Amino acid sequence: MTPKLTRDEITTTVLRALGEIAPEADLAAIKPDVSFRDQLDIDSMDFLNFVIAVHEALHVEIPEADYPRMSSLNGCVEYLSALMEKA
Amino acid sequence: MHCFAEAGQPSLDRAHGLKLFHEMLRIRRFEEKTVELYSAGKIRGFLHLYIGEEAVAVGAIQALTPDDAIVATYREHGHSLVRGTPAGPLMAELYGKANGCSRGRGGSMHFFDAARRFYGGLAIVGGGLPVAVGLALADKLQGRARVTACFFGDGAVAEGEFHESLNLAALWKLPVLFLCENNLYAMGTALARHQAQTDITLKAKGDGVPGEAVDGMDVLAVEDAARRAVEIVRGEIRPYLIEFRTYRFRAHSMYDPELYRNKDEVEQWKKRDPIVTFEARLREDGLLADADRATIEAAVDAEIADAVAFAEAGPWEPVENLTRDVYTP
Amino acid sequence: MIKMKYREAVRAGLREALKSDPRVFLMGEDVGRYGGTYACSHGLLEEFGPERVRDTPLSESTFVGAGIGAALGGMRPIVEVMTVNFSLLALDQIVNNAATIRHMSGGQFSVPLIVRMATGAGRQVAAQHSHSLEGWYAHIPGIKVVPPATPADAKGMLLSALREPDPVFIFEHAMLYPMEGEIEDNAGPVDISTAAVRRPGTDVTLITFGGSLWKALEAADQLAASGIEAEVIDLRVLRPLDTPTILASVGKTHRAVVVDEAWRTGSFAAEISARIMEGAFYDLDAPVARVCSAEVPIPYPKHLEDAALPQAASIVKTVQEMLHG
Amino acid sequence: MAEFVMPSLGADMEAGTLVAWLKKPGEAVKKGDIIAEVETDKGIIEIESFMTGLLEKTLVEPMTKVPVGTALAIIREEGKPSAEPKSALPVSGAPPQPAVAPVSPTPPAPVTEPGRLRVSPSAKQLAAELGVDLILVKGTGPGGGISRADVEAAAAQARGERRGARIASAAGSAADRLLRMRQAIAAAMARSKREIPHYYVSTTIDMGKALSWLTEENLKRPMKDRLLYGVLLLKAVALALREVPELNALWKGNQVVRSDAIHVGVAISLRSGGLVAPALHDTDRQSLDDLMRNFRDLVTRARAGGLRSSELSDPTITVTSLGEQGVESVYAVIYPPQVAIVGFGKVVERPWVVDKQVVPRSVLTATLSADHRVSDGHRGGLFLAAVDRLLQEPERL
Repeated sequence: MTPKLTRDEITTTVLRALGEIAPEADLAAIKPDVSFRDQLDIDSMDFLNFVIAVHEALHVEIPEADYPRMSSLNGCVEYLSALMEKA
Repeated sequence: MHCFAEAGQPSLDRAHGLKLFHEMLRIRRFEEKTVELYSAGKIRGFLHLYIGEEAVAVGAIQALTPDDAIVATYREHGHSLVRGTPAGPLMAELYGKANGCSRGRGGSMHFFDAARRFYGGLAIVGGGLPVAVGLALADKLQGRARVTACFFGDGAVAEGEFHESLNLAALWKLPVLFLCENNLYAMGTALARHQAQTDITLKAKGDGVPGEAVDGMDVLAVEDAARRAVEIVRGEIRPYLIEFRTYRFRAHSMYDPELYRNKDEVEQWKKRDPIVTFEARLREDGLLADADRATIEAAVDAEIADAVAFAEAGPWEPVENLTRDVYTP
Repeated sequence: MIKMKYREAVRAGLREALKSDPRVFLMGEDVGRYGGTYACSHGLLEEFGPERVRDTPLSESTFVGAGIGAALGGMRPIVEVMTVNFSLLALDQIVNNAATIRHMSGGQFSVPLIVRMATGAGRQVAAQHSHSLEGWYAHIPGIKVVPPATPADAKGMLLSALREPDPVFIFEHAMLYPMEGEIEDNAGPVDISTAAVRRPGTDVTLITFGGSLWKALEAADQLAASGIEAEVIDLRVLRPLDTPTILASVGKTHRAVVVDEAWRTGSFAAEISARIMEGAFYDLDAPVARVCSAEVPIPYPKHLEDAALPQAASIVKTVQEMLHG
Repeated sequence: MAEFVMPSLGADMEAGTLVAWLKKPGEAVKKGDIIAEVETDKGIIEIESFMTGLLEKTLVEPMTKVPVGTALAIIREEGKPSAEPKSALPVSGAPPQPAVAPVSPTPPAPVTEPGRLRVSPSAKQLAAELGVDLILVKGTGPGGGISRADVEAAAAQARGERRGARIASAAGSAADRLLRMRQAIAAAMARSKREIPHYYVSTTIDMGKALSWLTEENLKRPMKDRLLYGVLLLKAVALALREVPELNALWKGNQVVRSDAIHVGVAISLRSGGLVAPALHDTDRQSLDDLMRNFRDLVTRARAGGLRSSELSDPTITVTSLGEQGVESVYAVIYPPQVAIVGFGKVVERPWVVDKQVVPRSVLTATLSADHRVSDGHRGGLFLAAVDRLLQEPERL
């Protein structure tokens, strides 16, 4: 059973993972509903590393098919909190 | 010039006599002033004084022409003065000033004067003899009737270079005048304690160089011997040696406690001070009166005072010139 | 520990040597009646007599050669050549006999000879009396070359040399004789094969020997004030050279400055620099620097002599240029 | 009136011990008289007066050691009033303090071969250990040389740590580094355009089979081992080069030098701007999983500034994929001394005729730029056809 995380905790985890692949990014200024690719200069390799970082931090399996649902901050939080509910 | 009344006892021309006296006194006062300046720390390093041996340089150098050459040792203040290098550049050299006779680079042991063919203060014992042989060789090869006078101490006869140089000069018949200033001590070792054969003229004979021993405390005897020797060397183009038996009244250099000799030996020799004995001789012959003595003394004092002033005023060589005069720094 | 002047330490060594072994005798210019130019044999003539404390004529080649002969003949001579400047006249005996006889004779003969000489400049005695040539001697296979920088080494190295089968050349820097230092009450022989780290450090290694050690230590103190920790190595022995100690230090600090009072070109400092390049190339963070004498006959005036010789200030300047570019 | 001072009695004398006075205050003194005895390291020495006059008073007791120059007594010179005691001799100007003459002449400024890095052996060693790319390091050592401190600073900065090295000055700012890289790229591109006669060929490749095979494969793998399609492209290019080896070569000393090994360089854009193209060694022999792991490692380290310079130096061909940025086709410039470069565009949905039916298919455009001195369009075309064919059987890559 994965301990329930509040939405804020999920958000910080996601931002920290984002910071690892885009060290120069100003995480505070991330617009929650705009896709990461449009705000930050990240490519498919960066996105893969980002998803893996989230997976390691939250111990959740994210199928490749669900990647599109992780393309923005709000998307991530919605998807992950739902995912963790189920787990 | 003075003429000979009969063999051996030259009657003395007044002017020449006063000149010899004046030259010896110049050296004596110059050296005395250097002692004072050394004690005051203005002159540093080593300082080897000529006090007591003045008659040798003064007498011998009279026999040389300006065209002849001199090679001397680290005890060469007197020789430089008599040869004609002004006292100012000599004193400045002792200070290490740039207006010294060697630009201040050499100090007491390394006076040089190209214009007067004075090839230095060479300070390694015996180091000057081979150089003198070479100068004479050059003269012979270029057909110049010149003499090279080489001054050295009794210590040098212990060096291989003494025998090697005399032999080569004799073998190749070179115009070298070897002048040994035997002051009985090689620094702290008496002649008899470092030479089995103490008669230096006999050593020279063994190497094929004729010679004679002369009382180095009698300036006239020195001059007479030197003139005869120069006749042989220049006339017959072959080497000759004179052993001047003389004595230094002060330590080998500044200073040593002189443990190697006793006081009364020094006192005995001081009784034969070349300046004191020659002054008495001049007065006996009516050639020197108190007035002359006073004028000479005043002239010497002035010369020495000017020399000190010249040295004091001299500039130090700028550090940027450190590697000047070095062919391949 | 007691305080003792360098020259007194040499005299203590000479006395102990003469007392400990009847085969030992001292020979050299003015070592007897005069008590030694630098007063190192003061009083020894009175104590041991003219047979064993022998004044020699100024015949360097011959009395060094005679020292070699006496050593071959079963004695243990200590020959004092007044200064390295006069030893040039004896170089033939040293290079062609002292250093060579064991090898040339197929190992039949050994030459247990000690030769001591003063070296170095700094007393305004001008070019012919101010040479630093210990590096020449360290070039010669067959002899040991030791420049003691402290009173303890000055005495100890002399005693250790007595037990060596072949010639040992001891170079005593003329400026060190009046220097006072600490020494054990009855200090005995010391090692004469390895270097010593006189001051540990991490940022640069100062490698030196003999008289220059004290300038290097002074420089190290000045550098410490500006946050640079210099390690100071006293080589103690030029031949054989303790290369491992040098390489270990350079491996740690990655920078080396060699201080040697000889002239730069062909100096012993050049040899040390070559060995560092050969043995610690990949540890080097900057070219090895050398602080040596300006290539000029040592001038008489103090300000020129000081400018010509290595000084603490020029060592500090060299290190700062090395670190800050 | 004059001071009688402790005289300097020898080259190495700094002080002396007054042993005894041989004249008492009030006694007359003549120039040259011995008035005292002093002990030095060499023994007892008699000291003379250089003045004639009256010994007024002594200032130092026997058996006291004083430095040279210390006043020992006052002598009133004959005929001179007892004025202020002055040193008997005029004082000449002190010699100039020697400016610290540069004892060791600085070595002549070394002429470094253009493009060759001036870096100390120890710094090169450290860079290898810390994985710092020397091209990105600004040298602060003498003559711009790179020192250990510069490497440490670069490594620290890459890790985002702000560890001020005690001695090292901070490495140049990021802007400097970017500028230097821009200059390096500019020089290479200009030379390429100047020297290499490029020709270009391109083709559109059906990616359908490859992408669906990839989805299947990724389901079987844990998250961090999932493959990106770029890896399939790299392997296809590598294998195709076995069929058209002249594209896998270098142009040196105006002749082509074939390379047995196939090291495909991958163009990676850096976060701060700029580009590097590190090599994947022996690309053709690596499994897809190896390729993915190495490719990921390369990208991560390149973006952390931690590439080993050896990885940069020996790609035999380069692949650039700007598909990420939504570009359909790429006409790239060859990296000298390589002789070819392959560009892959974005994967797009296009109407595609299969068995005379028009169906939607995922396709991308592959472009080859090649050096006409080494190969010609015909060979270039064969290469692209091979890549296309290989991508149709992804399971054999």
